[in-house]
Amino acid sequence: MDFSFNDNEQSFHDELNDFLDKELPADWYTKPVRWPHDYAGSPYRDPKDEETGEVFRKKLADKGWLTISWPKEYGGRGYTNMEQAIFDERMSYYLAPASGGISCGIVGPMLLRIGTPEQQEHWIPRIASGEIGFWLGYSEPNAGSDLGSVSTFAREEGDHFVFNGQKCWSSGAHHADYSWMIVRTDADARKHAGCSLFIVDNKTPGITMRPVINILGNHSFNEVFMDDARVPKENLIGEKNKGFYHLMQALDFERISLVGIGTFKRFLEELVEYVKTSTRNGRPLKDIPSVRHKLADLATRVEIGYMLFYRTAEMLDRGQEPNVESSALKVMATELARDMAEIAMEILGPYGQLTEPGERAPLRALVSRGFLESISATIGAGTSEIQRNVIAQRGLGLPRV
Amino acid sequence: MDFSFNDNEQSFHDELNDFLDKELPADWYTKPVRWPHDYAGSPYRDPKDEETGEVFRKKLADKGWLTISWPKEYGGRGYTNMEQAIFDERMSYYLAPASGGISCGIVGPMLLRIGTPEQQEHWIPRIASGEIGFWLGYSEPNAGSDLGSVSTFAREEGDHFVFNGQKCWSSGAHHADYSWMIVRTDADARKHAGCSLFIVDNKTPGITMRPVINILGNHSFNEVFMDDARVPKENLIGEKNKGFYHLMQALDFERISLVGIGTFKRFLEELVEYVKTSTRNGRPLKDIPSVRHKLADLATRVEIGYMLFYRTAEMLDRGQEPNVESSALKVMATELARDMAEIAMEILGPYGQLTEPGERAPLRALVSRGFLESISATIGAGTSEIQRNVIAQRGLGLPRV
Amino acid sequence: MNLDKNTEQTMLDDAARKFLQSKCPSSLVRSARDDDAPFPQELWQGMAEMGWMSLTIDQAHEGLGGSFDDLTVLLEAMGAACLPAPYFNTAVVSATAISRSSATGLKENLLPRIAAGKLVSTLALIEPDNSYGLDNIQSTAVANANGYLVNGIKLFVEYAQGADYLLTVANTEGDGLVVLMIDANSPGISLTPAPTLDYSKQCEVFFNDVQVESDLVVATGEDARELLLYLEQVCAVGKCAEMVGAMQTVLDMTVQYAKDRTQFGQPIGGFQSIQHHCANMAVDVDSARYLTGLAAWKVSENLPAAKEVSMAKSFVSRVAIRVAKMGHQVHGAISFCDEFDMHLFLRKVQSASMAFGDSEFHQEKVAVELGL
Amino acid sequence: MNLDKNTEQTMLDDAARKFLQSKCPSSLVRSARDDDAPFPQELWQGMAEMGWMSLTIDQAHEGLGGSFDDLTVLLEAMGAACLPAPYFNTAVVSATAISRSSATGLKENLLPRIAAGKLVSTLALIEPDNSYGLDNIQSTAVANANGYLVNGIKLFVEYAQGADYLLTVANTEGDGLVVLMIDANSPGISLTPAPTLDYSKQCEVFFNDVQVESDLVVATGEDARELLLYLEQVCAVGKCAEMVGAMQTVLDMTVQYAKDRTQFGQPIGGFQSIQHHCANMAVDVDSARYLTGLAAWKVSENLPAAKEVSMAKSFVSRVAIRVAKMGHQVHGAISFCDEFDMHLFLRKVQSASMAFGDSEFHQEKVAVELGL
Repeated sequence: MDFSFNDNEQSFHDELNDFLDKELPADWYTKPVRWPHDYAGSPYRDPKDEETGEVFRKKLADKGWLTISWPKEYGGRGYTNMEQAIFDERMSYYLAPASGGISCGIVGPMLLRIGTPEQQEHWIPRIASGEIGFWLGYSEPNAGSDLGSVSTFAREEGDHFVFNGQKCWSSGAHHADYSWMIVRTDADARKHAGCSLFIVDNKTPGITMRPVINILGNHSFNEVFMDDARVPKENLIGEKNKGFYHLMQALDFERISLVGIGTFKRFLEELVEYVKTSTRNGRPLKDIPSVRHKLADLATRVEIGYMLFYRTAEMLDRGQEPNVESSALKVMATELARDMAEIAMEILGPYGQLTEPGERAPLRALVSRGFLESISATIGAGTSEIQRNVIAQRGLGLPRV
Repeated sequence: MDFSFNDNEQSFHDELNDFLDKELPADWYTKPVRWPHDYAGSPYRDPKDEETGEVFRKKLADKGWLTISWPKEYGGRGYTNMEQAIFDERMSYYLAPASGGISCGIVGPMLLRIGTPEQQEHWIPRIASGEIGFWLGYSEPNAGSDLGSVSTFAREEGDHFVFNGQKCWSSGAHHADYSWMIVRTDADARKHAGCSLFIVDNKTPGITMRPVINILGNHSFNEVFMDDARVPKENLIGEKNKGFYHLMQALDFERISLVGIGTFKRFLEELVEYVKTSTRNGRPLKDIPSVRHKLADLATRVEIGYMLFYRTAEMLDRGQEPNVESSALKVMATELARDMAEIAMEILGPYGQLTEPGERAPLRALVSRGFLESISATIGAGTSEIQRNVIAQRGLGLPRV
Repeated sequence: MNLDKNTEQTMLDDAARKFLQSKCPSSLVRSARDDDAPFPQELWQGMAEMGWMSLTIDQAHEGLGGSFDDLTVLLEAMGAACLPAPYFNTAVVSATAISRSSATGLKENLLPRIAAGKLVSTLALIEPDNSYGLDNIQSTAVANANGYLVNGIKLFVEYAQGADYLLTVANTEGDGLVVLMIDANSPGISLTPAPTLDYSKQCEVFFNDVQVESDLVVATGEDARELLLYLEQVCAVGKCAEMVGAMQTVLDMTVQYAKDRTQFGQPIGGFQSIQHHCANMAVDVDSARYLTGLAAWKVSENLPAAKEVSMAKSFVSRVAIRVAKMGHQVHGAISFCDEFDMHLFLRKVQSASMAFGDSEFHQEKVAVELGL
Repeated sequence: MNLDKNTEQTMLDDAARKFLQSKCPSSLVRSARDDDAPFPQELWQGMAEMGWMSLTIDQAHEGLGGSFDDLTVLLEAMGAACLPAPYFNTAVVSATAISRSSATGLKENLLPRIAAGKLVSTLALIEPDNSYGLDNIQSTAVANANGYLVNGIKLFVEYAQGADYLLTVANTEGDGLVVLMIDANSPGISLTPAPTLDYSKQCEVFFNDVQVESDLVVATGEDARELLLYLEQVCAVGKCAEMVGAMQTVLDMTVQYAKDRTQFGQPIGGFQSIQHHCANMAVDVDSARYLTGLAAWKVSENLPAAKEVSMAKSFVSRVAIRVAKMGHQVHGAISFCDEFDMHLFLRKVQSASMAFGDSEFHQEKVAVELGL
């Protein structure tokens, strides 16, 4: 094995560090209100930070870095997946407002794989520039882990599909412009065989949203209702009635692009620093053996996370599909996100319970947030149970029953 | 809740302590080579201890204590199940050679429930006196967790059943006199509906045994082959073709009577004593926080084990069937047996690896034995997975699928 | 031996569950959280009318004279309801402290008012650079002619803005700890809200030359230390009872959801992974209940209880969080919505697990009791 | 970055697996265990002929000059075979120690003999009242005209009865630790067998006024301490590699069994609990492999490796036992029979997990590396 970057990778890594050090204030990592492997986005406490973030994000788009692994003719830089991974790692380590997230991490790559040339021409530049944002229209009230049960139906009518049904747990739908949506297009086919993927404009008449407040008190989820919403046929992506199989690929991308591996390292470092410099009952926290051992364990698991993350990039660069490996990464990283919050809570004691930043609240009161937020990590984008099914069945060849 | 013994119970408890202190040498608990919740019986290193054990066991039988909860007319003492539990606890805490085990714990009580008066008259006194011993003829090569799949077949022929087939993992069959065996008696019935329970004499012509050496290097298991072995019809126990349902009851008894709850307490005390009096690298072991916390955790779980154990007795005394509760006890106690060995090994370090008693080997080298032996605890008499199925389906009412 | 509630406790439990289902639905928990008032007054008065405030107060002081064991029955029901009111602070901590005080006048003055639901009191114990235990109390109480002059900072004081009294622990010079009932309206007290996960409306409390009259002294010297050690036991077990109640509700909700929710053409409760999650939760709940019961029984019977109390608190604190998180996991995304109740229990058990010593703190105490 | 073996390593691995499958089946592991001979000579000679003894010895001393990274490939294959021979002791520990010694004569004398498979050496490190680390060495080496006079007791010395030399660490007065290759036939040495779980034929070794000539001194003073620190890293990672090999075999056996074994009318691998057990094992195996690879690469490249080595050893030591036990659990009763191979792996990983520092020992080292 060889764990070093090659020369290109190393110089890109250095370039990223220089860029980040120059373009973001040194204390930027203290600004976003987020926990590793969150699904709830990164709100800021100060609106000025929002603006700084927008400026930074524009610079990234200008450099073509939101889409570095896309071919150059599509606004990308033609970098390898390993370089993409290095980019993701550095950006997430700095907690930079870099996330092309769903648009650049899932929709774009999928369009490049299965979209028509016309679709690519239409959508890709707008995605690459950061101009438009997407939400994922997968879950429905009766289709959570069992995505093959989606019942939102799109019937063909002239040059449109007419959508009726409901999506739920639609994260960030209210901030986005379009949905990357799976719906049923053949009512008679067996469940996985009759679904198709679409791009759906939020502004389509007949689409309404109901905000759903999450346990952090934030509006991140939505229920989205479609009542005779007419979607042009050219928005069908990939083959009709093959949507479920396309979506399986998209899920692999999702598991990789959402992990934000660098945030784990950052919070570990912050936690270690806190422990180094704090006392409890007059005794340095770092002198408590269980605290030492818990941090050592977290650090080890962060290191594992890095390797499982880079493995997916290495496989993509070899032309392999890291579907099982992305499940392993997902289950490992999300459980680490949870345990990191739980351990931080144990170390901080009652101080970890505080929900508002302030003198008494270590780590900007993020631990209480992480404790709640990480609940969703092992559920969203495929529960840990589903990921383990994937590892067992697709990875180890155990029977599907 | 009330955790005190009533006056009868307390005086029986005191009586037992007096008896044990008088009839066994003070260091007796160091004699049997066993680990909590073992299935492999209690060999002794010194043959003289074997003799002491036999004498003691005879005294128990004479007092009627091997069968204290049986009705007096059947050689029992008519004590409550709670008193039976107190007896089991004290005997196992002293590691006394008290185990009526399979005979008195399973076969006897089952005969009292489902045997005919003639069968009770024939078998019960000999069981109560400790004269005869039984082994459990349940498992077969293709019927482990799935006991409904037994294929040993008993065809009716005149006043006999003729047995053909094979049993396996037959613990202690070579030391016992009879088998308590389930076989198929109706080839056409659906799997659980065509089985019956029998008492089968080891000396029946056509029965042969092959010893199987376990991972401790001991002969505890056997394979038992039946080749036209003729078993008299009066040895059919309970209703023909209802054997599987009878056996489900018997399994409840098995899970309770094999637990030997007192051994957990004894080994915990021994381990605590070792830690109190030992040093490692010149430092008292008891000053290591992780060692303290591990022992505290074990002690807490031993306490839980006691309560789950007494709960089953309380239910039996109320006329309730503790089937779910005995599964909870089994899964809890067997995992504790495993963790106790693993934690003892961690505390002892390389010294725990030693397999022969001696100056360097703490706790008479039992930890290395327990490390291996407890492997079988979570497997035998229904795996932990099966116990959890029982808790979920029978206890919580989740669907069987 | 009796591992169930006795007849009186079963009746108490039935009445409590019925009352709380009707008067303290989860909608009330949310509205209390969002309301500026420290806690719902109507609920409080209803609880007082049920006799709950006086459950363990002796009959001489207009109480019902119930045992601590009885009290845990109520606390379990309250944990199951995520009660948004300072019952624990007033009727468990403060009433117990006053009841065991040798200050006759204090008892006569305050206990009947607590019993009548007319007095709210909360505990001011934890300080900066301190999480659990009594070893590092920096607040000072200087004796003077009329009583004590108190200075210091107290953290994590629940429902402080609704309290009439603050049960406060401070250090004297020379005479060790002193326990005081401080009138919350005394000059020199100021509060800063410091909200926490569990919606218990916590504040930081600052004492700046606060004069406490002699008739509000609960205990001093060795009495104070003994009282506090007893209170620590009562509080730790009380929190266990709350957690047991919450855990049982989480288990019940989760099993019901697993039966009702269909995915892949069958109830999710038919999947073995879900079955095993639920089985593990059930064993955790039973284990937690019995350990708590054992500790409560020993405390009630005035038997030495240090080991059992710490076993219960260390174990229940650990598994309660495990059970609550597993409840979320089985429910999936729906449990991440504020409008679904599961997170209320997660918050409740998280807070209770840390209150009066977390799992590791009590593991260490168990080790001491083992002679280590 | 390359998370797989390189081409040479893949060839080495293939050759090793093939050789061991043929020459070291599990039946040999059992017969070696039951045999009075310390280890199977024929196997040893075969391994020497494969060039394995000299893999990391430099070419000047008739070795192949391979890297430590290459060596871990072999160790992984040996772990997968539960090799019953002192390869680790001789070709990893002793050869590395001698190779890094500045004693030219010692190298010229011993390395070619190791390379040829003609010299067996084992490590005598641990002492009574000591488990891991170098902080408490009580054995003494007193300098005299011809070298050192050694006294002491060493425990857990693997394959001592088959060894020509004992690589021994002792304390001098004033000059710290000294590392010696002690001729096992020296007067004053006696052995007592002390069998352990892993069948490695361990002995207690007693040194009673054993004279060690100067030309058998490996390192003294600061050199000795540096050498030992390096050896600790090599040995810890080497044991990780053995465990990774064993874990992978356990996983492979278990998955295959889950596919083949039918209960309740279907392969048990169709049950979700079994699937999830296997999935957890697979993630553990991958994680262990990468952590071990990272540490081995750092050691090979002479990069600072203390953190990565201890991360690997602490993590792999923990999960290897978990994986082996889960292998037993999925197999059920059959795995409790001596004639079934699973327990050989459990014994192997149990022993390796403790060798050269257990999980907690290395967790503490990771904490130090984190600056704690």
